[in-house]
Amino acid sequence: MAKYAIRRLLALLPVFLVVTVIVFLLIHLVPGDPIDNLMRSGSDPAQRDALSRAYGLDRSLVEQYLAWMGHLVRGDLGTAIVQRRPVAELIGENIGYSLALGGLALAFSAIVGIVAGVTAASFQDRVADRALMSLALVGSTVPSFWLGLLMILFFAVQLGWVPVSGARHWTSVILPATTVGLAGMALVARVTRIAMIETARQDFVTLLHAKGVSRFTIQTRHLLRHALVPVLTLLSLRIGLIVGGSVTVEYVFARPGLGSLLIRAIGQRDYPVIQGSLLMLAIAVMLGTLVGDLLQAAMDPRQREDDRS
Amino acid sequence: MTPILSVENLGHTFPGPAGWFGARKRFRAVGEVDFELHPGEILGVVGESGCGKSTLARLIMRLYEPTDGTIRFEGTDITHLSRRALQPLRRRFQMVFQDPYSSIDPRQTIAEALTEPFEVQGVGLSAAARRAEIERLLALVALDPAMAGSHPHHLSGGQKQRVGIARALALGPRLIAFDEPTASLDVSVQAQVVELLLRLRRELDLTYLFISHDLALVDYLCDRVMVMYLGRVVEILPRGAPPRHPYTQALLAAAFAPDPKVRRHIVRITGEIPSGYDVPTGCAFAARCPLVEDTCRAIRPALVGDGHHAVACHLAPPIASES
Amino acid sequence: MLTVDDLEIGFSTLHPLAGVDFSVARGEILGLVGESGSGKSMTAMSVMGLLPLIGGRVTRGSIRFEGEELTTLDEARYRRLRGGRIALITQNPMTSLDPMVRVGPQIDQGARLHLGLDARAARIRTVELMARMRIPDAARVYDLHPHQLSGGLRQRIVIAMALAGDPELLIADEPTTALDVIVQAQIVQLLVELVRERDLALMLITHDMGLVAQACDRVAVMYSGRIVESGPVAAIFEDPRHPYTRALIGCIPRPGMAEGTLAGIPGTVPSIADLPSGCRFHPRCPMAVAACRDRVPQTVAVAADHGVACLLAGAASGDAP
Amino acid sequence: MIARLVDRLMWRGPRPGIAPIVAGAALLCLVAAAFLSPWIAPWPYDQQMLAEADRAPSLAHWFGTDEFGRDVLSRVLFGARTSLSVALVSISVSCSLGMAIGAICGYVGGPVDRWVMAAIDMTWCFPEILLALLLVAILGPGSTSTVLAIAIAYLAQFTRLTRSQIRALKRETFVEASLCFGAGPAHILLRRLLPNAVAPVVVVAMLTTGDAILLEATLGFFGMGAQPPTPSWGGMMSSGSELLFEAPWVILWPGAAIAASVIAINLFGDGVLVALDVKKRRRTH
Repeated sequence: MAKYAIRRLLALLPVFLVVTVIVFLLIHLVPGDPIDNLMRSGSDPAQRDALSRAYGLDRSLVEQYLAWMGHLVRGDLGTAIVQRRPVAELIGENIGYSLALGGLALAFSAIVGIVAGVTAASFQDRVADRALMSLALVGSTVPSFWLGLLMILFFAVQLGWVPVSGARHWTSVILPATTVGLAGMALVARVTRIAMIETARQDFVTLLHAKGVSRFTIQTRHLLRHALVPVLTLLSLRIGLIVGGSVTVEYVFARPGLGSLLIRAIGQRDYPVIQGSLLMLAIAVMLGTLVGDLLQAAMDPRQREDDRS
Repeated sequence: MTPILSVENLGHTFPGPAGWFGARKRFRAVGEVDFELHPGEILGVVGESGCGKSTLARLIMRLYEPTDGTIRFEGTDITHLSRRALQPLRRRFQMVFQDPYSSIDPRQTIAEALTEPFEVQGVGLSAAARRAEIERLLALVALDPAMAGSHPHHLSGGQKQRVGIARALALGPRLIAFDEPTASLDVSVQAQVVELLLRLRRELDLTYLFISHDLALVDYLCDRVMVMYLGRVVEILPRGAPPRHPYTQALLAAAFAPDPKVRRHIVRITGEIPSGYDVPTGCAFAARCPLVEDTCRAIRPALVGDGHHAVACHLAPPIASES
Repeated sequence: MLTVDDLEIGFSTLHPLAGVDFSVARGEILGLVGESGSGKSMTAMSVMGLLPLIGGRVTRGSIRFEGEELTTLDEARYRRLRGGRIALITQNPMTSLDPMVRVGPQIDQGARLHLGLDARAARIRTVELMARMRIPDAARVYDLHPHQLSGGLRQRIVIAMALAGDPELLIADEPTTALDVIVQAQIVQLLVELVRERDLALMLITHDMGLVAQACDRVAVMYSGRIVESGPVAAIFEDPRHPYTRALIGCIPRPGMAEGTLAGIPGTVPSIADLPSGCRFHPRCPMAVAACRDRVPQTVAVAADHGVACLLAGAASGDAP
Repeated sequence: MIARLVDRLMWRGPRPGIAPIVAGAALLCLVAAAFLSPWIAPWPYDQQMLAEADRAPSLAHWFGTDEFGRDVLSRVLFGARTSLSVALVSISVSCSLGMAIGAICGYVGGPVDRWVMAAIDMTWCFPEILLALLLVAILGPGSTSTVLAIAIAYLAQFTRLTRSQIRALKRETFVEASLCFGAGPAHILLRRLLPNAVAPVVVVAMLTTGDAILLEATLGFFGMGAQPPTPSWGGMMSSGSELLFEAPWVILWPGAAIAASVIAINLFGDGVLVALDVKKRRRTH
């Protein structure tokens, strides 16, 4: 298992490098002079030269990339143009909020999704199944920003249960986390349900019944365990859904976080901040996928062997 | 008489799963196969799963590229002929597959499946000729001509297999390879198909390579039987001849005779077939052979014998002249 | 020990089984033989009480095990019977084991449920059982996952699993079909030994007349959801009375048979949605008369312990065409 | 790095009944409405009537008016054109490109396949919305960025799906049979493999169109989608969110339009999947 984990981690390195190349190339792909993109217009030539040297823009792309990577591994992500502060500092201030939101949303999707999926599978094709699956359909199709706004209107404005926006009080995370988690929950519920149903048709489940194991034990111990594998695959593949959803929802609820930071930076064309926050979000997706893969391998012995051949 | 098919030292190694720069592990599926097939003959190939019998058929049909040896069809070396050069020859050798359920494209009608060979070969047929051809082929395999318009999922397994046979007959071949054509059919249907194959051979003057795991069936149908184990031929014996190789003997002993008076319950062979990734250096059967000696583990026995009966075993009694 | 009488089962409006009668005694191997679609596996599921799993139910008749009626048994008591006194062996060793659980504990489960053993005792018993199945190095194999084992070993594990609860009746549904010839023989040999050694009753479901000839004491031949003939194995092979049994035996190639003598049976097994009237074999039967289309034949005894469900059974004896 | 794509084909729900038919009819209406919007919209989408700004729904303006006094109903109808065309164009591009790459990779196999697939899998590191934001950062806001972002974001999905279909079909016996007659790669790929692979990919493309509509709307909501004065559902909500408390109907209607169309697409797509599955089962048994 440890060997598998290390192999997985090593396999991630080239991906990480490609991601850094893409993020690095960002300022060069933007139409116009990179210098113009790195500073406010109207600055004097001396400043331009200084910046040009600082970024090594007079050197070749490869050298520039290596220099940029050199800074990156030391935790230097450059300086924000608008706020004139190190990007790393800005990210540090925001990352906690994003982690809290993402983590809660993930937990919400997984727990509620699995419970809903198991319930639906147990009542296959009956009213409870139809109701839950319709709800799941709605959950995965309603635009999250719209839902967020409606929830603000209802829970924050009409009922006044939670703050409208911001992140000053802990209750402020409830609505955003629910909004983000709902889409994930819907997917988890659908996959759990179908995995339970498909597994129940397999020969070894017939044999479990034939051994005299009770239906309840089969459902909760054996089938659920099998259903969790595709659920983990889904969650690790669609971790982007949570990360991406957080970006949107942070913006809707005016919550601090990497997503708000990124969107504001795009609006202000603040490229160092865009680079930094994009990189962090991409890393979050990569790590999420890795954790999902490892959990899957821990559960399913076949998985560990599959990738070796 | 010139053999219709002659195979010399034929071998095939599958590349393992694709790596980043090509294949890594290699899988030895077939090695050092030598035999000749004479016009009008039915040669059976038997062995357990993974013995390379299906691979052998696909090599001869040039569905796989042989890695060693030569294949001669009617005297022509076809081992490495290009697809275009092979195209006209393909009319003369064809194959029928095991799984009738997937051997016809589900989107085709029976008529389309039957005329696909002409289309691929670039034989232009007028509408009337096409209809006549379809009727002729369906009649050959004793199917109702009204079936031409149906899709394969409307047919039973036995009917689909008949369509597969008719399709193989479309271009007028001389040699047909059958890969377990009755393995997924019920015995009552199998018997019909087997009788059909015998009738077709008589009427159309065909030669068969018949692959099966069913010893009794092969014994009924074939003139000679080739026994394979781990990609090698261990014995080629005429119909009804007593087996000499310990593996052939074991296979025969393990087959269930449909007669309660002949009961055999002594299975001396233990274990299962090893993987083709690591073929032993000596005799492939050494690990499971009840008679095994040190020589067997060290040296691979060659296939020796006269034109009728040949055995690859150090310990097999010398072949008495059979005639 | 097990007596099935006039069993009929239903799936919504369809009745894939109707009029299934047979019995198995202690120490006996009964072969339940038939082609695909004859209802063999359905019969096994009925005896195991697992029909609801596939959406069916018993609509008529009785299944008695040691005098106890099973068709009306409540689920909790049935569950104690399943895996305890009646055990099942399934066809495909590749899919019959839970791929995510080590094989040892899968065997343990039966002993723990039905014999009340604790984990340690169950483990010891399981390793012994595995060794009895001639699994080499049983203590090590105990901790392996199914995908690490060959087909033959997996089937031995499935058999061990069935024996874990110390059953009296074993139902084996095509236990060797997915295996190679030599392994098949090994497994059958093992099953026969176990029956003799433990005085079990074995219901062996198969399509292979060869296997029946080699392993069984008595045979019940099924066609389209009915038992058409049953009797001692020697009688069935030497003096088959039902035209279907005779045709089936004629389909098997034997050494020394001349070309063109393999008969085959014209037509195909009817689908359960569209069953013929009267005797279900009459559209394919070479001897059918008008009455066969109208009357459902009752089982009549033609000899001691030899029953045939054919209207012509009395008239036609072994020398008929 | 991504072990395997969870097959969208697996997500069959309960037996659908008539829902797919209703959903299909709703989709037809939606497309018709988008197409006919210049003729059926009660007001021009850009006609400002500042005197009637922020009016609640009334007989004159069924869906109310926005902060410039523009008719919300008319803008929702015109917005349907933008949203649907962006989604359809981007998914068509993504799907056809993905099918081409996937078919070739699946057919050829080997190292080519591994390298191309690894490159395509890289896109998983950037979830749709991040990819879209990245492109907007490079190309600036507008429909082009949106189309490109959606096309790239779903490319991996279509490639993987087509590839796995082709790989599975390649093992089917009927392909070997065609090879036996001497069929070349063109015949195999175009006559045997692709026709059998197309149906599920097209259904998934349809389902993904729903996701594309959502993504287009999200970008619009950030003010990065179709630029004013072109009406789009997301764009309407972007400006409407500032008046959330005063004029909630401005965001209510476009949001409902998005939700309704995405739900209809999903219901219809699920229905088609079930139908395909039933057909397939009938064929294989």
